[in-house]
Formats: sequence, C-alpha cells, structure tokens
Amino acid sequence: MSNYLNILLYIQIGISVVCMYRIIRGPTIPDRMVGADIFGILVVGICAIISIQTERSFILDIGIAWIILSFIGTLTLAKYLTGKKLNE
Amino acid sequence: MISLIFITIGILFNLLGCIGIIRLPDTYNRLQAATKCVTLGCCSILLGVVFHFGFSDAGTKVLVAIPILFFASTVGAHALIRGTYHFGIKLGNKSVKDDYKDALK
Amino acid sequence: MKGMTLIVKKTTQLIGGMIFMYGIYVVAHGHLTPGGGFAGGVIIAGSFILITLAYGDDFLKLVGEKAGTTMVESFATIMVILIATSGFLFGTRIFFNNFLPKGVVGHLVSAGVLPLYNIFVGTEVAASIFIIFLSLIIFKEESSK
Amino acid sequence: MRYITMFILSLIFWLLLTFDLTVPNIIVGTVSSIICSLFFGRFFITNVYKLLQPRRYFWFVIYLFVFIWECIKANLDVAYRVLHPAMPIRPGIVKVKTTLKSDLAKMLLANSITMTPGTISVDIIDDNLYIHWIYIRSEDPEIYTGMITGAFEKYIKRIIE
Repeated sequence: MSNYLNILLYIQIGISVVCMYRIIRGPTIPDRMVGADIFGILVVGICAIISIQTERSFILDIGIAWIILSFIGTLTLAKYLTGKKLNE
Repeated sequence: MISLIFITIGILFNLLGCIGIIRLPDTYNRLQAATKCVTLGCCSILLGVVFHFGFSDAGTKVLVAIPILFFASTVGAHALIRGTYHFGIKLGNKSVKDDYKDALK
Repeated sequence: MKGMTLIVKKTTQLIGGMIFMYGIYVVAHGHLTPGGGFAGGVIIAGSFILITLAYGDDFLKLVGEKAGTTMVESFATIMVILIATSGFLFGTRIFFNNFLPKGVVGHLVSAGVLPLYNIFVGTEVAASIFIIFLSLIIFKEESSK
Repeated sequence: MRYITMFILSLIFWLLLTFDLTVPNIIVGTVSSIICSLFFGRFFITNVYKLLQPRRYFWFVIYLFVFIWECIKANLDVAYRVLHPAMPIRPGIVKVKTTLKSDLAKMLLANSITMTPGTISVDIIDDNLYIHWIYIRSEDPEIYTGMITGAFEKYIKRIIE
C-alpha cells in the first residue's frame, strides 16, 4: 500500500514537472500563464497525497493556502493581460 | 482501499490534462483540456483523502477545500481566456467561427 | 463597467469572506501548525486585493483606504513593541519575556504571549502588503495622466 | 439581514475548518466572524431570504448529480480528442442567448458551462454568453443553444429564481 502510494506521488510530481515545460518553452505570454495556473492546481494534489502518507492533517493547510494565493495571482495576471487600467 | 481507487482515477485524469497541455496546438484549446481534466483530477484526489480520514478534522477541512478549488479553477480559466483574447492572440487556423469579434465593436 | 466581468464579481461576493476567515484561522493557530503571523497576513491581504481587483473603486475609495491602512499598520507595530517591552514589568529584564501562563500543549489558548505576537504581526503584514498594492496602483494611474 | 447571514455562514465555515467544540474555540470563532461580517457584509449577495426555502436545496442536490455526470462526460470527451492521433478539433467562439435574469444565476450557469464537454465561457454581455467551443457540431443557433445550456438552465431556474 505504501509502495503504491509512493509510485502515485512520483507520477504526480512528474506531471507537475512536465507542466513546467509549458512555462519555460511557451511561445507567447498567455501560454506561460496557462502553465502557471495549472501548476498551482496540481500542487494541491501533491499536498493531499503527502498528507495521507504521513498521517498529518496540517499539510492540507499548505495546500489550501497555495490554491488561494494561486487564484489571486491568476486574476492579477489576467487583469494585466486585458491591458486596461483598474477603473475601465 | 476505496481512497486508493479515487486517487488513481484522479492521477489518470491529471495525466490526460498534461498530455493535452503539451499536444494541442493553440492557447485556447490548451486551456480547454487543462482546466477540465486537472480540476476533476484534483477534486477526485481530495475525495480520496476524505474517504481515508473519515469524519475528522482533516476530513472536514478537505470538504471545505473542494468548493474553493472548484470556483478558483473555473473563474481563473474564464479570466485567463478573456485576457488572452484582449491581448491580441488570434484564434488558431483550424477555427471556423468568431462571434465575439463583432461584440467588441 | 468598472472592474472585471460579472462572473468574477459574483464569485468574489461568495468567496471573499471565506478567504478572510481562512487567513484568520492561519493566524490564530499559528502556534500549533505551520504558518503563523506572516502567512496568515498575506492571505488576509489577498482577500482585500481580490475585492479591489474585481470591483475597481466601487467599494473601497483608493486614496482614503491608503490613509486608513497606514494608521492600522502603525498601530500594529506599536502594539508589538509594547508587548515585547512589557516583559520588563514582570521579574527579570528580558526582551520578549513570556510572562503569561503557558497552558497545555496543543490547546488553542496556550503558549503565553505567542498568540498575541501572531495576531499583531498578522495585522501589520496584511496592512503593509495591501498598502504596497495600493501604492503601485495609484502610482500607475497618476503617471499615465 | 445580509450581515446576519454572513455571520452565520462564516461561523459554520470556522467550525468546519477547526472541528472542535470547546469554549475558547467558539469564542474566537464568534469574534472573528463579527469582524468578517463587518468587513465583507456589504459585498454579500442580496435576496438572502431565498436561503430559507427548503425546496431549493432539494433541486440543488439533483443539480449536483446532473453536474457530476456532465463533468465525467466532459473528461472522457477531452481524453478522446487528446489521445486521437489526428486530433479532431474544430474550434470557434459562438454566441448563446440565455433566459436567466438574476446575476447569481448567470454566474452559476457560466461556471457550469466551463466544466461541460468542450466549452469555456469567455464573456457575458447583457443576456448573451460568448462561448469558446472546441468542436462546433452545428451552425444553427437554435440547435447549439439547446446543446450547451439545455442541461442546466431549468435546474438553475428552479434553484435561484
């Protein structure tokens, strides 16, 4: 059971690393932002699996904080992409 | 045991989303594949955690996390796709229709 | 139309309070779990930044908010210094003296004065990060005129 | 009225998050809920008396099952398009007219559309939703309006309006 969970954890970390490919390589600016957004969601999965492995519940706190900050960052970047000022 | 099944399903969906983000040709289509698959995958992993911990402090915490994750990912995708259009990225060359261009004038 | 689209505005109405409560949770449990004053303060500032992004200056008047936030930040800093020096009154002369009863490990009210430090450091960090954001916005709007 | 609803919801959120019922925890939760409702009460939704009608919760549970089914279908659809060697995509942005009136209902409809097969909502202008679709199945506005919003609109109308 523990071995199987280890394999799943490594697969999930591998998926996040492949997501970094789109951040580094992406031809345009919005492509990099898509990569960053998806990376922020995938980290929650990593935190959840680690919390099962170690039987500690506080690792989930880190995941929730991460998703909130990632959401605010995505909205800010989208606001920048729209190219308007705050009150338009 | 039932939590392992949920986590496996979730990681399978995450893998599909990841393949989509690499293979598809256009920013809009990449966002399509990535948002749906990754959101459902991570919700499934969190459900697995709920079944593992049962009704305890960790379980209810995860139940709180699921709606936040859902709203964050869908609204983030909506804001990103609108920003991408306003930034000036054209739709891909396979696309057939564009009604939004008329609405902006 | 000010701010972002209707979808973002309505979701902000539903989720903004939740984010604020989560920040308070991280601050209040700072001596039991990872996190504490700084991380919770960043999340609290994030909820205000979210509202400013979504609504423009419909609800928060930007220049007025800047003055109010500066006052909150200064107040929190003074309170941290006061608590740190108030240990002088009890016994030996130690800076950051922990003079309150310690309580039981793992309970919410324990660890002496550490929760008070956490609360005021959280307030201070939230106010200063929000003020950095407001200053950048006001600077951009004034420089583009 | 809005402030009271905000207070109750944040107290429930606090109790779910901490999961213990000792007296100091409840006191801290009450104080922070009061602060939260002072700051965020004016941003909260109007018409909160609709939360007291039980039949809306019944329709909400049915809506959840429909929504999860559509979600799984969406993922299988995306999986088919991604894994197919020729990648059968035919993307474009279409305009859909909705009959829902209140703003909250429009938001819920747009968020649901984002999770259904092959569609992401791009913008809302008055009554029109602009939707990016990965495979446009027909050119007729009547048919694709039914295909996109038909599954959700009647439930959302019963839940919110």
